[in-house]
Amino acid sequence: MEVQTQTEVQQAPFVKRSALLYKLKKNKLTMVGAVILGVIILAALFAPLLTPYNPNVIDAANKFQGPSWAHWFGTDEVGRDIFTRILYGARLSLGLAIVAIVIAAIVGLMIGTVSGYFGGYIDQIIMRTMDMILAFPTLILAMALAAALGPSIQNAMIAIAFVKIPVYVRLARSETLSLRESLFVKSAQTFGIHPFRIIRKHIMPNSVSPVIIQGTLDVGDAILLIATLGFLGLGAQPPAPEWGAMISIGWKYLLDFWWYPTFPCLFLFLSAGALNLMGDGIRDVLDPRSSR
Amino acid sequence: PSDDKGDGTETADGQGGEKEILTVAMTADQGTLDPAVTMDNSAWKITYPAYERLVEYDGESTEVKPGVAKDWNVSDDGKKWTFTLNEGHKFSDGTELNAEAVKASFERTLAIENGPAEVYSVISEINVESDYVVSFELGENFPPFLSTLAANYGGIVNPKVLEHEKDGDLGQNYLATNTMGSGSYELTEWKQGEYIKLSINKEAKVQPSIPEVYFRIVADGATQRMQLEKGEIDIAEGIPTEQIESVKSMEQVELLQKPSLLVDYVYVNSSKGNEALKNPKVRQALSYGIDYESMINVVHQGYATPMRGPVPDGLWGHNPASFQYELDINKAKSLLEEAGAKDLTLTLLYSDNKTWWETEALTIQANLKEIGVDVKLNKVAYATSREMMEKGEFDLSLGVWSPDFGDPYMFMNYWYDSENLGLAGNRAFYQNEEVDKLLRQAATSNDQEEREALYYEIQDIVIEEAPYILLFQKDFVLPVSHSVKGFVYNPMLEGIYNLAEMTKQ
Amino acid sequence: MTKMIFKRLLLLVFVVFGVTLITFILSNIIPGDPASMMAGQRANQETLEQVREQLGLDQPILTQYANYMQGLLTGDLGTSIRTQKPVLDDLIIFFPATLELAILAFFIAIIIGIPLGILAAVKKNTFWDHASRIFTISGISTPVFWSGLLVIFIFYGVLGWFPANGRIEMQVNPPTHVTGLYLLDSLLSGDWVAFQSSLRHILLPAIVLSFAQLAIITRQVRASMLEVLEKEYFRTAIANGINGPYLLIKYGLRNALIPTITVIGVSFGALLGGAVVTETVFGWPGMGKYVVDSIAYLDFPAMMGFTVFISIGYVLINLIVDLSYYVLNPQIKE
Amino acid sequence: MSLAGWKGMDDMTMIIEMDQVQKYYQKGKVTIKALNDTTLSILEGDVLGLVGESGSGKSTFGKLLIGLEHPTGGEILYEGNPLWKKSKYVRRKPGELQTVFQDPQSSLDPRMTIKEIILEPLYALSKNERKQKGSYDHLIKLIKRVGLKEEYLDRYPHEFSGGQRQRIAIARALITEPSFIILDEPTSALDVSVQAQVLNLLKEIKEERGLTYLFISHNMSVIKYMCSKVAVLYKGNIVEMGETEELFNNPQHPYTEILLSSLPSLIEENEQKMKGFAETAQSKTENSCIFYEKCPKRTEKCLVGPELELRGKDHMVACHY
Amino acid sequence: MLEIKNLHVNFQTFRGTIEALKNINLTVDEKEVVGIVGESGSGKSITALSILNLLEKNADIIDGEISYRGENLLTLSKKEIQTIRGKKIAMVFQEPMTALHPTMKVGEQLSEVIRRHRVVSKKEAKQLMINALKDVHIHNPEYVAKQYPFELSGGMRQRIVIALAMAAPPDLLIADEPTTALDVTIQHEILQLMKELNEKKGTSILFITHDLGVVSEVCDRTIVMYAGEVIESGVTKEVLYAPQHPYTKALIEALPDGKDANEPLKAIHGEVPNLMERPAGCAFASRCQHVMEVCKMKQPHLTHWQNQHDVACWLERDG
Ligand SMILES: Nc1ncnc2c1ncn2[C@@H]1O[C@H](COP(=O)(O)OP(=O)(O)OP(=O)(O)O)[C@@H](O)[C@H]1O
Ligand SMILES: Nc1ncnc2c1ncn2[C@@H]1O[C@H](COP(=O)(O)OP(=O)(O)OP(=O)(O)O)[C@@H](O)[C@H]1O
Ligand SMILES: [Mg+2]
Ligand SMILES: [Mg+2]
Ligand code: NI
Repeated sequence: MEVQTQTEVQQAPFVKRSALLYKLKKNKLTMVGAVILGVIILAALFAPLLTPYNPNVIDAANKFQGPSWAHWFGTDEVGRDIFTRILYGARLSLGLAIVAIVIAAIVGLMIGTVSGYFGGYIDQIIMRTMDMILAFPTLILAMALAAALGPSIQNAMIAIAFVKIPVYVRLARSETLSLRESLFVKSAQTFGIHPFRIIRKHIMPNSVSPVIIQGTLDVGDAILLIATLGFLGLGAQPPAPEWGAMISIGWKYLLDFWWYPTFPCLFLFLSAGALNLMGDGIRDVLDPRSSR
Repeated sequence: PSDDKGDGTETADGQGGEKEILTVAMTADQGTLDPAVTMDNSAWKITYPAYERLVEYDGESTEVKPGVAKDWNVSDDGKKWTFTLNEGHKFSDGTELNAEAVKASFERTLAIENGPAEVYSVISEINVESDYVVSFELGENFPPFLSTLAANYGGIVNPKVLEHEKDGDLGQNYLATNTMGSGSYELTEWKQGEYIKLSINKEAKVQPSIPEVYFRIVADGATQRMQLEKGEIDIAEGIPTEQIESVKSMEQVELLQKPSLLVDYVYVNSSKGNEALKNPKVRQALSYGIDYESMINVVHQGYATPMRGPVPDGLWGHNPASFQYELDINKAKSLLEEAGAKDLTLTLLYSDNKTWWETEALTIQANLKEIGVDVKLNKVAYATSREMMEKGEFDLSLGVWSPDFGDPYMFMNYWYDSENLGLAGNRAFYQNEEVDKLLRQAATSNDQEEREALYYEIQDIVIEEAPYILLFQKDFVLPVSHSVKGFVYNPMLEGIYNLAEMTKQ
Repeated sequence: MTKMIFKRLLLLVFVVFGVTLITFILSNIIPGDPASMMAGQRANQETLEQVREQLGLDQPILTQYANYMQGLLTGDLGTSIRTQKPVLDDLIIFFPATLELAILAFFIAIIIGIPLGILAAVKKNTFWDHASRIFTISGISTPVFWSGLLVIFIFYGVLGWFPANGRIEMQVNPPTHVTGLYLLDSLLSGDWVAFQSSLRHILLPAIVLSFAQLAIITRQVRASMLEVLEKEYFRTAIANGINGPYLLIKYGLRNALIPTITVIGVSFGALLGGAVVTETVFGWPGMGKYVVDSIAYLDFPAMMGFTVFISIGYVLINLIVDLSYYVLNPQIKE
Repeated sequence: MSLAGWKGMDDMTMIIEMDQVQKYYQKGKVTIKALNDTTLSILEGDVLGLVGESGSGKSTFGKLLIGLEHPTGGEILYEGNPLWKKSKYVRRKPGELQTVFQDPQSSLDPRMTIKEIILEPLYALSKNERKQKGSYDHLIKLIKRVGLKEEYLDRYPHEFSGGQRQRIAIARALITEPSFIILDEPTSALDVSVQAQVLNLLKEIKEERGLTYLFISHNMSVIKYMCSKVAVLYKGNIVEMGETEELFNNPQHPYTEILLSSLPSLIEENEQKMKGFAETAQSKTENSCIFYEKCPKRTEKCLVGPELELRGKDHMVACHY
Repeated sequence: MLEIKNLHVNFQTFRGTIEALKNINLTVDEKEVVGIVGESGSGKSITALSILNLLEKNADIIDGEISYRGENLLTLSKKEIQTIRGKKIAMVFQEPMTALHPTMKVGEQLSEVIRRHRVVSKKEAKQLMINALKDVHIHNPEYVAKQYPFELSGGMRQRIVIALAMAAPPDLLIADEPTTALDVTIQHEILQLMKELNEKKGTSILFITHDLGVVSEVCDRTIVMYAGEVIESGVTKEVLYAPQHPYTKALIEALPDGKDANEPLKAIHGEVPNLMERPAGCAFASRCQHVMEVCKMKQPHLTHWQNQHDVACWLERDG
């Protein structure tokens, strides 16, 4: 065949990307999830317009007010408006948790696929290290990180990402072990493709599904973890509004002032559910077989 | 075994209704129970009824009455205390409690060199004068000595404890989970994390009326509440003040409310913190900046009493005429202005050790904002907060304090003596030579009236200097079932039950 | 295979060594002085020094570590600073309770989660799928303290069907100690009363604890099942007349199980150390509370002992998980 | 054993030399000899046909060459250099050696579009080469030649018929312009017309660039049409090999004879002509001829296995008769 | 026995609708062996899959009827069709590697299918399984039964897939290119086996292949498909030796059998039409050597030509 110098064919053609978008749009549940999450995020961004209260200013005279027109979701133990705190808290809780989990999932996916693909010593070293991370009490790790890096929200995020990594590593690795033996990976090997490209192009896309599922489920957990770290002085310091903290302080009041822990819980549920819907949707879209 | 029919209310671990059993719900399990080791007030509720002391607190007062010792006297220089013992007190295995046993017990405590040994470090020698007379030689005059003997670590341990000695631990390991005393009760079963069971000590001089007492661990306040309502427990220790209202409406439950000696205060770091805090005017301004009334309402739903001077109401040495700061924003502002402290930003250290601290911190933050002081909350892990307190790495810090023995020494000398900087007690890092001098004088006099006068004098000074913001005295609030009678609250023995005198119907 | 197991067990030593070393270093980074926690509320400088010396905290950190490791080799995990008791004794008391709770919770999560996941996959985007999603997501996103308290309120407070607290009725003698797991022990010794009592006590906390795992298992099974359902061999099986549970389990689940088992392995380990909240809410005398208290107290020996326990547990569980890969997919080579 | 006949032509370079190559699979106590003491060479420009019973080790042969399995024993040289060094595969210049797998479906990444799949091997090449060979025109030309269409490029493998997938695999093997291609049943899933198209293409390319093929197939007419030399495998052993003409016209080994006669063809109606295996199977012994079990011509003598020996020009047979 | 009437199948993709099958009509009578040949991608497998209702999820059967012994398979409930699958109608899939459960031993897979369709004990099933493996000429069946699919050669897998389909044995066997991976000797044996099944047990066979040699060997009747349509059908001998449609003719000419190795094979030039935009007229028009004006305008329908021989072509033919 004669050779022509021509522009190289684009690897990620426009068609493919628009196909993904098309599929995402057609997936109703994904859209439901996206809308719920979008509303929460928008509400968080425009919180000052939506509520007349300041999330941090206390109003002792109005503590433990039940839901009413003035306070939709009631007030807390120092009289702050819970609705307001939920909206402002979304910025912190949801944002931090999602970023932490995304970091953990991406790093975990990379480490896990590499570990599973190469096997041998690399695998042993990586996996035993993961065993170690898993075996640590999260609290010790967080406290130590706080001490070493200094307490800040970013560090809380790093701490959470760090302790969450091993799960993703193990998940990605388990899939990789099977994929490594599949003929299409083997055939890529026979072409002489660089192992990292094989991992990136063949292993990762095919092992990402359980990672996505786990990731969307982990966000709720991460929000609660942020709260735990907050209590230990790592992470958001009071009075910053934060869902996890609202829930873990508020739960003691469940029997008397049910609205206090319940509404933050409800928002946690809504966001976790929305993320999960989106996660399932993304899984579907990435699977070329489910074309509708 | 109880019946397991599953027919509703009574099937749950129901022994609350039974006459022979008293059930107390406590929020956490105990650590070691060795009186020579533990400094933890909550362990006392188990050990206090299991051991006897030379002297005991008298009813509701913080004064002492005879215990094992029927009388005592002190030498003029205050350095020699001699006790004459009652005969017939026996340990649970029948061993007699005599002067030898008292000597052995205290020597053991001193040898173990733990917290309690420090309290008794003034003791230089213990002598058995006769079978029932024992004397203590002190290294220096220490008037509160008598009071310390009524505390938990004054509990007299059976000398046979040494039979359980392992690796030279003087029986510490054994006593950690067992009792060997002459009190009315002895520990008969301890299921870690679940409950501790006390049964009557057959050899005890006073035979109580309730045969078995269970201390159940129910960490969750709401659960305690439900259990109390169902009569499954008789006394609920762990119901937070926010939930107390609902207990009031329970028919079969009585709510005890007494002022306690637990003081809630803010350390204002007077020498190691923010420069501005070195100026007494700034500290006064802070004290003027707090809305005490609303603080009590917000933080404890009103279950607390405002302070008057550092010595709490209920302890001798308390001066009802002391000055107490009140909210006065203008005054505070002008004081700050005088001191030239503008745009003051202070950190407020606290941890999650006390559940109400968060609310308290928020309230202080809001209050001080009114007088133009910016407060940055710094919440850390408890252990970290202790280290920071020891080192003085804070501007303001939340804290609570309660006395180990019934003497104003517990407040005055600990809080204000510059020898005790840091965790030891002077957590405001307050240094005043005159105060030091007066404090030491008060600590070495044996004349209570003279001491009281000295403490009054010192109180006036330190109230003026304001190294601590004195917030309130927390009330002791305890829901007790109507079926339980005879409980007497002694502020020195908070969380401890006079089980020997209590009855159940 | 045996060789591999052996190798992994050897590496266990390495892991334990590493974990303890890092815990040791980390816990020394954490500001706070265990002596200050132990010496009592108002310890002065002198007492602190004394206590430090007693605990050996005045020695260089490496010496401390060496001493610790020396003890470890002889099975001595040191003495807890907080409880003043040998750490091993404490853990032996608390571990079985946590283990029992975790195992039952897992049992529940698996029994419900796997069929639910299969159902959701087979009936994708139908009522069943959505119902299972709402159920599982609410399980994972309602924190245990919330759901736990609610469950106690309903089943103890209102209905009175179950006890709120503890492991067994105080008047019921626990079964003869064999494994430390009451349910198992009472069955072994034929102690029906103890069995009933402990079952009634464990059920609520186990169910609440299983919620989070349930969600993870269900969602993972669903996702992997969807993948398998599209496979050609699955279609072949249908064409050959295979149907019903056999088809779904042997042809479907079996090949969907690897990621599920992986998350189960990881979270089972996490459960052992992380059931703190459940244990607190239900007054369950387990290890979780012990550890959190120890950490708050900077009780190094207790923290270390716990870490050693957990790391051994993790390595063993993950070893089993890894071995299961070879069974589930014989093509995977060692 | 002598390789004289095969090594004779000094003027031609040897691409592959195999010496006593074995591949055993161990499963528990049983050893499967997928390939047994195989010795042969492939000359540049050859099209070596590999035929034989199903399960006789043909695919294994190919796998050894591309590094998917490592030999249990023996040596394989590629252009004079050993392919395997201490059970580590030494990769040749990327893109030089390509394969079309027997199982096209599972050799295609289900999450890649056809375009990505076909271009994938280029990523082993230098950037320049990739630009050249991956140009759009080049790609389109190639897929047209294997009978695919431009609009297929954005589809995923599962959207194709078996034959279409096979053609994708072929296109993928051709994109790097390799010099040696292992084709494992490349046309078995193709209909005759496309088969013709693909065979023509393979032939053309070979002519154009002097390629070498290892052509595994069971379709004797295809082998006859495509190959210059043929080796017949039976249970992991080469029982006969030689020039195609010679072998087809003058089969020496009874198994080859059976193979050739059982060809279903609609040109000649040959049902009756077909030669069969022995009526009764005889279990073979350790040393016996590999075909002893089913050989219609077996005798006592065959209980001691024959060696591969030269019969006529370049024609080797392992049979006593 | 099996009658497909007017079957239309579309695939929905986000690029558009692919008309994969258009107006398929075919019948298989009792005890008959019918072959389907045709270009790759012409819809042979899709036809087979529609019979058992096993099409991919993005497929729509928009029209038509598939009746098996009078029952319309397309309207059956999931449960009802499942009783037919494997037992009454079984199928050999085209790609043997992916058609087998990758992590189950092949013997186990086979015995389970046997147990599904015959009332036998586990032990008997195992024996039957060994016999079935022997039937498809697996040497050493006891051993192979314990292997996983990835440990087998392509041909062995294919034979296992065949054994699976014949386990019942079914009344109708749909074999989608069942012998592609087999060497000629074994292919011959397998074909014999199928013939035997057909003759002794009366199993009808729908045999999909592109190997015209095989068709001539086993099929009673042959159907030729092109671009999702049937373009010629009739008794095998007639279709192969007297092909009427230009496409059939071209197919036969493309065979390499006996061709000179130096001459290129006669492939059909041009390409299959895009199934998303079918041409108005005959689908083969663009590649046909005898194309006429009418071919481009109007689609020819399958019309009877002579004794059972139907053709869809506008060309004049005698008879
Ligand atoms: N899931 C799908 N989505 C879109 N198009 C599909 C799908 N499955 C098959 N097709 C298309 O349908 C057409 C018919 O496919 P089919 O598998 O029936 O071909 P075939 O006649 O069996 O060919 P071969 O002989 O190559 O196996 C092909 O053009 C194919 O691309
Ligand atoms: N991974 C493996 N483990 C065990 N045995 C194997 C493995 N791979 C192949 N075999 C065995 O090796 C032998 C040769 O297999 P191979 O795939 O080379 O056959 P083949 O000649 O290509 O046959 P076909 O024409 O059927 O594809 C077979 O008996 C097979 O069972
Ligand atoms: Mg093969
Ligand atoms: Mg097909
Ligand atoms: Ni030789």
